[in-house]
Amino acid sequence: MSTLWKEFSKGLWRDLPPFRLVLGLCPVLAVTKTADNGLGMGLAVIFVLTLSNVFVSLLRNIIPSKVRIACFIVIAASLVVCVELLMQAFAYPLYQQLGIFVPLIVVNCIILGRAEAFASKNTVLMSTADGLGLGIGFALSLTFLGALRETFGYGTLFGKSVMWSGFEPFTFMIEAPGAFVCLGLVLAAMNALTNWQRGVKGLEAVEGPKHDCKACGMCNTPLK
Amino acid sequence: MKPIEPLLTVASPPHVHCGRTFKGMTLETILALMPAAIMAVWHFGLPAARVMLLSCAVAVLTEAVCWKAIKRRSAVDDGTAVLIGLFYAFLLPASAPWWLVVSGAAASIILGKMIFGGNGGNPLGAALVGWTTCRISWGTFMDPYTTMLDSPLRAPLHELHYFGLQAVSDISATNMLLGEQIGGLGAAQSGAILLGGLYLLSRRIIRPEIPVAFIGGIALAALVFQLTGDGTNASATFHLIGGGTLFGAFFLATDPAPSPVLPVPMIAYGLMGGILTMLIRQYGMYPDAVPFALLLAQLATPLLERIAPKPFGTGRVKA
Amino acid sequence: MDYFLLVIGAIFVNNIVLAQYLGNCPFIGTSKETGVAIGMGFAVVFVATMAATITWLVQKNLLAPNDLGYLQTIAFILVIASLVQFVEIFLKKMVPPLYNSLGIFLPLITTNCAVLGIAIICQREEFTLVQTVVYSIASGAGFMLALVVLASIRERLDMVRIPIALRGTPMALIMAGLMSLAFFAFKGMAA
Amino acid sequence: MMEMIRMVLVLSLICGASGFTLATIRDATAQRVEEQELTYVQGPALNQIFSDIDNNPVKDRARIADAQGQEHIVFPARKDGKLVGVAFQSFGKGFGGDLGIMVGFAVDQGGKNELAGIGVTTMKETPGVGTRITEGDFRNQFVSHPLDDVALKSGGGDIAAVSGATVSSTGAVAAVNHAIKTFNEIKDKIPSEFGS
Repeated sequence: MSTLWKEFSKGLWRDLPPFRLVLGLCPVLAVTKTADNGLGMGLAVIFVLTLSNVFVSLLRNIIPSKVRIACFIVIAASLVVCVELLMQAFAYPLYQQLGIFVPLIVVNCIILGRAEAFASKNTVLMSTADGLGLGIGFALSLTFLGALRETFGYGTLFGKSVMWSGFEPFTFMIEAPGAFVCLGLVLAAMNALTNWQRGVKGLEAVEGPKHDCKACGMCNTPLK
Repeated sequence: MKPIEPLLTVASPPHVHCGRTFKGMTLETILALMPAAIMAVWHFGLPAARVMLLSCAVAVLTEAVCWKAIKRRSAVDDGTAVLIGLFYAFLLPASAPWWLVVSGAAASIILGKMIFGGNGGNPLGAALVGWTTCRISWGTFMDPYTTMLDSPLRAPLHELHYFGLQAVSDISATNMLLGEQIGGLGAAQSGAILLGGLYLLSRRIIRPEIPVAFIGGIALAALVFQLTGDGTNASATFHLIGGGTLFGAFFLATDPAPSPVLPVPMIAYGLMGGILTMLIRQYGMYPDAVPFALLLAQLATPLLERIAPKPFGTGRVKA
Repeated sequence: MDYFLLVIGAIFVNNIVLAQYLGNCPFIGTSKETGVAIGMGFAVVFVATMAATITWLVQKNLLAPNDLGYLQTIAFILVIASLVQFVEIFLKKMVPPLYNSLGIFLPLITTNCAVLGIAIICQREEFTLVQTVVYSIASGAGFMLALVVLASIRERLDMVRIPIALRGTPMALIMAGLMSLAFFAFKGMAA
Repeated sequence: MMEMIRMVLVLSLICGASGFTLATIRDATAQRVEEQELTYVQGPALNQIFSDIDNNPVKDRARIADAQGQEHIVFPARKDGKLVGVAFQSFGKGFGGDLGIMVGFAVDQGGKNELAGIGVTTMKETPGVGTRITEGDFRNQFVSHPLDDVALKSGGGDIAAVSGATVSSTGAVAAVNHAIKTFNEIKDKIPSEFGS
């Protein structure tokens, strides 16, 4: 039970996907104009990530290692099409807002990265906990970033006005430059927090986690 | 490459050794801006002085706080914060509300300078970053033309952009040189800026390559547009003394950190800035395009600097 | 003239990374050195063009006539994945020099959302085949431009004493943001 | 060899399973997806045309074939249970591609029909120029307009084009005229489809 909890909870802080693992940046930047969109995208990723982990883990002993990446891609892509259809049927405005980034969930490093690095080596239960934890962490991060940008960029939060009446929206935040700068500053704040904690323990300050495409484990594995 | 940790150094570049200090150069640049500042107060009255003072004060304060935050020895006394504040104020309309001045000056210092660890490290002009940040956020407040409609003065570049050459044919060059035009409050004081620029050149604080190439780029592009166009394009002189063109050429473009240091790259950089300015004025949506064009040219600086002479007897320089 | 506007629009006005948020992982990941950036840029131009063209043919000849439009995502990603594989094997056998310079980047591209993104955009915008080819080359070139410029700036920033919390990825992201800010200069052009 | 067969087998099994699942989901959601699409893409345009109605036109829609046998999705508007108008989509050539216009017709008992208004559904016009056809100034010219002589002023009619967006305006007028032609072909079928 305790290991199960550990696998689940690591996604919530220690390996918080976009902020600590620095993976899957495109949706993080693109759909966080508002907190609503961030949450919607997060829920879609929870769905795909958890189920893809479950299926990969279920099939891990049947899938020959040579075609495993191809199999992972098929599984992830089918789940993404599922999400697309369900979103069109039950949340059409969200589907319009997220646009091209719904199909692009399939190339989000987190999905294939977890399939390769975790689900293909662990039991179904563990993989579920891992997918759910990382997915929830991802959704929370997106919602947080969306809330930050929406508050300053539109003066609203989840569509409700939160700023004073004479507030002139800081449009920079909802445009592309604001997305990059905000994410950069949030990452820097995470690093500063880590260094502060290390400082309390008497340790030296270090640089933050490096973003590396290879971290997702996909990039260097040929598709054979 | 590993970032160079301070082994012996005690300050970031630029380092100047000849009895002349970096602080002294900054102060002289501020001095060179004074004629334009005085002219701005002359034309726009106290609001202009208010914008400039507030901007400088906020810039200095923000920088002091930032040095505390990154736990380094403060270099706020080198005067660059005042200079950046003044640069930013020069680009604003005199009617700018206080919050616009405060947020833009703070953005200039934080996003333009301090996140790169202070002066010398910034790859883009600090005031330009602050100005563009505000320009895309609060376009209507930043635009001198829309905010100062009740002023009797004319806005040459804006009227050219929106109404064409006919509308501006009666604006005389003398008026524009005297700064009797709407634009950035200090940037539009073309004559006074020219004086300040020549002073900096004579004191050898700036090298002539960049301003000359920038002005050359503007003139060249204006000439090409005039020759190939259908007679609706303004002359090179008009583009040069209208709005903040000269301010860009002598002050914004020659910012030491983001501009190249070798002659040929300097010329390429100046030409690029000038030609881009004209392209944006012609096809884009910004009537006075100098800050945007300079940002783009500064992005290209590291690439332009690769045009370096080959040291004798060695292979190609690894930039 | 229309094609000229399409090209200017794809490279500058709606730059694939700086305005459309596509391909950010490799944009941040491979922009540490200019040489690497140039290699990656060429690889993206090459694969994106081939992928957009082939997926266009697949969509128009296979999916659309059979009313299988909803399978677009799955079909496109499989086409791209096998295309990358095929290109890798082909280059290794036939053009070894090209393989040596581009080969290491090819596996990075399967999960590059710029490639899939360009293919999907071409469908959503209802481009013709020629427009698709032009648009995908131009978008790839826009990606390459942004990548090379960011790499050259990051090489320079290596020599700067940036506050420690901002070093590395945060700095790269903020720099990308400032680039995107500068690219606002092109707003309103080619529209 | 065994390895090879296993690979192919597993891969095709997974593909088959996913294809089957997706086809099932697709069938199950198709109805809802179509309705959602109509509600969010065409609904806003319908609301612009018929402001004072008490039914849901998207829910009550029906397919009616015109003289050429082509089917149109027609949306009825009712007030107090009485049919007051119908609307359907029509296309014209815009500046940036096809221009989708929802054209509404007020149905009168005496047989005297007129336009109820128009609304834009899909377009790729230039922001700030062509997109101004969505604004009231342009759209309101069609409210209560008789069914004949719908033309721009430059073409001898009484519709003022949006300045600087002649192509978009022409496209919109063409779409309206096309819709009028269709309406005249199908108007006899309307009472039988929706009652009166």
